[in-house]
Amino acid sequence: MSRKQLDRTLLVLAGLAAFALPLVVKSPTYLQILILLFFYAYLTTAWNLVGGFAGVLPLGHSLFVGIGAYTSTILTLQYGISPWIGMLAGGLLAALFGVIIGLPTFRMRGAYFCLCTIAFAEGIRVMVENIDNLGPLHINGPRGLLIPLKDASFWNYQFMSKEPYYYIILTLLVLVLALTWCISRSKIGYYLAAGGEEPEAAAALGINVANCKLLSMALSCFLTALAGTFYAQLMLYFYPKGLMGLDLSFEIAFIALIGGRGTIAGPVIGALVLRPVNEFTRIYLSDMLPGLHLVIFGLILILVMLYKPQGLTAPLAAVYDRLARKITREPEAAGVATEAVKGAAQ
Amino acid sequence: ADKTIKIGNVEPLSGPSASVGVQGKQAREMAVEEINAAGGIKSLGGAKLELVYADSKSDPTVGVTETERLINTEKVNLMTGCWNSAVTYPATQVAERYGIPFVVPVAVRDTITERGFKNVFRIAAKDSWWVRDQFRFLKDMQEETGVKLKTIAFVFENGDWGTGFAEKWRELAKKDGYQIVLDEPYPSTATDLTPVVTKLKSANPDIVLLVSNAADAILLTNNMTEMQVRPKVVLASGGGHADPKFLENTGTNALGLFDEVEWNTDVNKPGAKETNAKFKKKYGYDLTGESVDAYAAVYVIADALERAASTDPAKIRDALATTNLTTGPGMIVSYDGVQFDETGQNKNAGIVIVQVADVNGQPERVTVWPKSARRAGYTPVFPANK
Amino acid sequence: MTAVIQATLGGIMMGAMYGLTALGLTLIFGVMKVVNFAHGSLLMVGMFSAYWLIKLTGIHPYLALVIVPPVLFVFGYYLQDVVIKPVFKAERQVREPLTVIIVTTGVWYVLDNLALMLFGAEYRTVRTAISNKSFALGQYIISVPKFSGFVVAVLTAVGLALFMRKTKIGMALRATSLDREAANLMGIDQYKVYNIAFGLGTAIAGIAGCVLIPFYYVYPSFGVVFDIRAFIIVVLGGLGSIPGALLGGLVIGVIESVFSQFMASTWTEAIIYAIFLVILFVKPSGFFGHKQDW
Amino acid sequence: MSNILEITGLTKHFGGLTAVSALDLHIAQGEILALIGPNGAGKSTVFNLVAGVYAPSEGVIHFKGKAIHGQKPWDLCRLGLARTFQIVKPFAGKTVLYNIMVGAFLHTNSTAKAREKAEEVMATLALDHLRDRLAGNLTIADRKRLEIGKALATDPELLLLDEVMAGLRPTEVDDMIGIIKGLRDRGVTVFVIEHIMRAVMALSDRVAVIHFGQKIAEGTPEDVTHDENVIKAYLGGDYDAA
Amino acid sequence: MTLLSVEHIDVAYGDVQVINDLSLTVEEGEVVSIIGGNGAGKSSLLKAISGLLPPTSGVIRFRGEPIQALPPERIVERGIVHVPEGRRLFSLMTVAENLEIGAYTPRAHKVRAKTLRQVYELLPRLLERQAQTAMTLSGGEQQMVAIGRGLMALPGLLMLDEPSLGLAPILVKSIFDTLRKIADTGTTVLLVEQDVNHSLKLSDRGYVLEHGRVALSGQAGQLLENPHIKSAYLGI
Ligand SMILES: Nc1ncnc2c1ncn2[C@@H]1O[C@H](COP(=O)(O)OP(=O)(O)OP(=O)(O)O)[C@@H](O)[C@H]1O
Ligand SMILES: Nc1ncnc2c1ncn2[C@@H]1O[C@H](COP(=O)(O)OP(=O)(O)OP(=O)(O)O)[C@@H](O)[C@H]1O
Ligand SMILES: [Mg+2]
Ligand SMILES: [Mg+2]
Repeated sequence: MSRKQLDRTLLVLAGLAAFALPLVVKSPTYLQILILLFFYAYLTTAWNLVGGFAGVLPLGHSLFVGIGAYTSTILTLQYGISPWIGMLAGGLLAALFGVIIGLPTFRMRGAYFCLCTIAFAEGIRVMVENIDNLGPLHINGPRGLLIPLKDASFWNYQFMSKEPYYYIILTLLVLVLALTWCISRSKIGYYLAAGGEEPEAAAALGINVANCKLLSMALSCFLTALAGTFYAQLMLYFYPKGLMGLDLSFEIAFIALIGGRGTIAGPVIGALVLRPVNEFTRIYLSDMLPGLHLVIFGLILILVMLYKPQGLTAPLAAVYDRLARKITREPEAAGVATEAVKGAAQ
Repeated sequence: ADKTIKIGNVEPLSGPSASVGVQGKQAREMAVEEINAAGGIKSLGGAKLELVYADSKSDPTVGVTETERLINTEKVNLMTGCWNSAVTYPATQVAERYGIPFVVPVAVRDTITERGFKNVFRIAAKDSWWVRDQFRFLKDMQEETGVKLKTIAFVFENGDWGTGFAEKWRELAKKDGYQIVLDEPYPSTATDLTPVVTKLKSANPDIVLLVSNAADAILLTNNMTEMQVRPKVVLASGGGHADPKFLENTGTNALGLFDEVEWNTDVNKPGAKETNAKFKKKYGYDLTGESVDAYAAVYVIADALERAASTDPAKIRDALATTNLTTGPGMIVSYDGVQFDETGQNKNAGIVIVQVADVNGQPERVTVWPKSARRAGYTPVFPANK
Repeated sequence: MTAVIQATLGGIMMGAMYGLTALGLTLIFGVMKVVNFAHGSLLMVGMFSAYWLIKLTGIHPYLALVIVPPVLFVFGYYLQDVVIKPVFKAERQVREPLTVIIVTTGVWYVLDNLALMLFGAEYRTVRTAISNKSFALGQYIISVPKFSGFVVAVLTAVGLALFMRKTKIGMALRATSLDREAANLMGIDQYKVYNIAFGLGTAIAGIAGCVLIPFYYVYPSFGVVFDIRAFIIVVLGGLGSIPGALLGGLVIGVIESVFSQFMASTWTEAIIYAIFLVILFVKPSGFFGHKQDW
Repeated sequence: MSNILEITGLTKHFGGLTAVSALDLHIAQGEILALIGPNGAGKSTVFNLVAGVYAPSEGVIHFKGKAIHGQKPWDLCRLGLARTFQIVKPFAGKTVLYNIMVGAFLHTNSTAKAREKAEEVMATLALDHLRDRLAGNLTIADRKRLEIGKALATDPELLLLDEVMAGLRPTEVDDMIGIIKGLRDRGVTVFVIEHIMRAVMALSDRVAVIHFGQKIAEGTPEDVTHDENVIKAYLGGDYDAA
Repeated sequence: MTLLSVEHIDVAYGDVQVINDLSLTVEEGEVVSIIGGNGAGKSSLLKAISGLLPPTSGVIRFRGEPIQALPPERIVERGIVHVPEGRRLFSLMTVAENLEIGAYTPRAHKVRAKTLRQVYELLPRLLERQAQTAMTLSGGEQQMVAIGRGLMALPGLLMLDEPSLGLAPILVKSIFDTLRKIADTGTTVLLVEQDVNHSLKLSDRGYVLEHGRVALSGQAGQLLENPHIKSAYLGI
């Protein structure tokens, strides 16, 4: 078996396993945990288009989750439009917002950019909390929106069991991963990385850095908003502070950094590590001593950064390469995984 | 073998509302200990109650996830929680979907019991009742004292709870002919409330109605003293003003304040004093309206289980629906008892109004309204400030 | 008009408090090029230290000013030395190591929740000799604890600025912030400088704690509220700029206070964000920031 | 021979400082022109103006007969104008190959074609053996070569090289001279800034000297190195032209 | 007396070893040049000596004591001063402040006023510019500040990495004149330079580095005459 074949086989197997998982995992609780895991992996992958490949650190992406959730829910509640259509509408609106926010902020670098995105997201969240009605649209201020139970159907985006939600988010995740993969090895991927690292040098090579970043921002925001609709339909309830607050934005960034920013597998690996930690420490520790689970969560963040500052993807890829080389008996071949990490890593 | 009945509990045990979450948790624990010590659920062969906690962090998403987990994995027989209306609202929807009875001790938003759900029961009053009674109180007191109050100001946290109250205040103020001179929401995370107090000073209302969480209640009260803002009546809506730490942190600044609560330590109910004393000994602070409701909720559940004689959720639900509990250790509540209407709302839930007064040199909450519940020998200071 | 002037006075004093909380953040950023997300938690630690000291010993809150900041300096010094430094060492090639941001966030979670475990969630205030005292300036009322807080904030900012210009350690801090490797070659131990910067930032949080506690409350997750405010202020003033932090704080405080006289105070928060963004588009590096920093 | 680049009356102020003042320059198609002058004379600023990093305060720049002043760097690059930076700006976290491919994408959307082009450029510049090294780990001289590689991958007609030989030892300078002459033979016009006189002498067809933003001499390398003003301002008294 | 002796050191960036088993010595009062091709490891050698890039094996002795395990700040204290490639001034500080920082170690701090006077004497240009922000200086002036800053630390051994890089010929000359003067005060100098002609003329001895190893060493005069050096480094 050649190395390429091995990689492909494993990838396909992993995909199949993910799709077959609900056959084994029957408990809605664990399915829910998996759904949220994929949800976060998806969000982080979408974030990665800007935060990883364009080399800036946006910390306000919950804003776009909010835009997605509000758009589709308001359209459903007030106009009876299917959330599936609302999902696209929300995506487009979020892309527009992304461009509007990107225009001024992409001039900035480093910490300024990061803090400005926080300010934008928080500012808009505060506005939403102040608005009960925006023209004909009922936003309901700080109370948020509740989606009443409806007949379970695909068109209504409501289901009696967890499996349909599972498959929807898994499909979204696979698609966004594939998209990222394509982007990272295409012209736009190279341009984004170049512009992120040395904007002046990139401009001198014919790259309109601002446009590239705006494009990636629009795409990232579009994709993020899709997940917003998904979340609204999964929970059937959301409110500004919870959905658009900083916690969500931060968690996305944590997952990316723990997994490995700017790598394709990073968001998935990050979510695989952090989500269960998050869920299980809360489940098992929160009634022992309030706060203990968050202390542990904080310690894990610190420890991972201490020992693997570039995230967990690179070391895992190296391990995989070593194993794969043994299996395929190709002593010299440069590891595909390592190369993928190297190529995309910031 | 001893059977146990699992009661799922979603509460804010960390994050911004952790303090109330912990109060509710401790009240429940005490009730469960008492019930188990008294032999558990007799109709189920002395089955013991067991509380299974989950932390909502005041986050609805987590609340929903945890409710599902408690139902599916922990296999709880019924649920209680979640204090925050914002969490209770979607969490009860989950329970409804699974057909698990959900007893809500507190979470005041009206709509929680107005969605046609079969499995949701609320012990505490809902917000329209709270507001209704605030205006009744104002009217009664003006009649009683002959003082006429004309202008009114609303100051409230801009969350779910405050805005819900404010909506109803506006209606009733109009109906009762008050002139609204200030209608001021403030962010519950505000770092500084002096601007609000400055505004209040220039509006100079007769009456101020408040909805505040713990921190802002303290800040507002202290700032008002500092800025010498002295409306004739300041009437709060429990929550932060009823927090056990409130008086400790405001001291004499709170004197004269009226507060609407579900319960007060001087409530004239058999066993109330003793229960409070026991609780205080155990945890170091007084019971509050919220914790009494949580405490009562456990007794309501025990009563329903006793009558259902089954752990089948549907049977428990039916038993809950026909609850009519007026006596027993849990009924230290300020109102007559617990009886649910067809929406699942406790029909009897009622509210008292207390005034912070100087009793033997210590600020203390004294029940003043309804008049029937007023502490003997106390004359409300109305208007509070001259 | 009276209300506006009263509101302005209030805004200036509260703004100075914001400035003081931002000061430590901007100092740490200036030297280490790291946004310290744990800053709010350090403020919380400062508040709790002042709280317990005053509560247990009953000393005057201003006496606490002599005790709490040095203790917090030591705390910050070793926090950086033990927890953050190793990450820095691993990432020494990077100008703005994001991993350190994550570490500070981890520190934030740990500190806040340790406080929760130790002290419980309730809100605490101490009633001190000066709590709720106020004096009249003509028709305007000025709160004594806030006024002294204002004075302390200004003195701290001036003192810190002088320290950075005039002392040898201050020079070392500035040199390290400009080029840490070159500073190292001059005989400056960069990690010790980071320890000192972090210690100073923490000590300033301790000062803020001492002046806030007479009129404010503390609880474990108290820092978050001030955190975001402090972020806005340091960006507004120019990341790393000491006068910028104070000025930014005053601007925010006054805007917040004065605008809320004309609209619901929930909106002032939105207004602050809006003004912040406008200023930033006009002058992306803030009032006193250096363009080449970015 | 037509002029590929024509600069007339070019002036640039930075606040109160005039970095470039009323400068006239032209480069013929296929020529190698060297721009020399003391440190801070305004040479790099001239490059930045031509490449569109700054807009001129006054004056016009024509490239291939079209006025280009005020256009953005990326547009100019598409027109066929590429440059290197005196303070090198590699994409430090990426490999040498990746760096050059970024340039090579200018005329193609296909990753395979860009890779091919990059391989070709690396061969020209003898960078092959470094293809998988991270650019941030190269020595200064290699980074300078990489800088040329990135620019060359965009297939420029006019190449602006800002001190690409600083830090090379004399033999390496000679190699570089060979490379640059090779480029010229392939039809690329080259505009260099250089302090290493050995290179300037060997390489350039014509030399322009600026001092305080103004042109003080222009001509063949020999003429210029014997110019009084140039010796005084730039070369120093005992400079020996050999 | 042997001031510095480097004994069999290896230096690596991560997995990439750039210096192999390298040894050299510098005597008190000498000027020693290190020459070598691009990437030969000259800068890495200086970094290893100054502690920025500790060697993975081998010993470095200064005045007889091993220093290879010390951090940079301790090595400066002992008197090894490294003026790095690319000047690395504190851009937003004034010339005077840059010089002041140079005298950071306690040893140099005590006598900084006197040293400062000497530096200004040696580099009068800096006195004129003392209040100017370093960032706004011309390239040559910046290089002078970098050298002056190094002198402020009272070097027992002054190591300069490519001080003439990117300077106009007229400035190259004046930099080498300055170095001459510094050497004449008795300061020991270890010089890394591409301008082999200039640097060997200034030096007593020289080492030629190739691929992280010493390929050749000897008296500067002899090296200048060496045919290999002539063809490979002087291009004659
Ligand atoms: N962006 C800028 N802002 C302000 N001043 C600048 C800017 N860029 C250059 N200068 C100033 O303009 C003058 C010319 O600088 P330039 O970089 O063009 O010099 P140079 O001739 O390339 O020098 P060198 O040979 O040292 O590279 C210098 O005094 C420099 O400080
Ligand atoms: N930070 C780094 N990480 C990894 N490798 C590096 C790093 N810096 C330099 N190298 C490598 O170390 C080797 C020696 O580099 P060094 O800078 O010491 O050479 P040099 O002799 O000073 O060359 P130059 O004349 O170009 O300055 C080179 O192969 C270079 O690519
Ligand atoms: Mg230049
Ligand atoms: Mg070197």
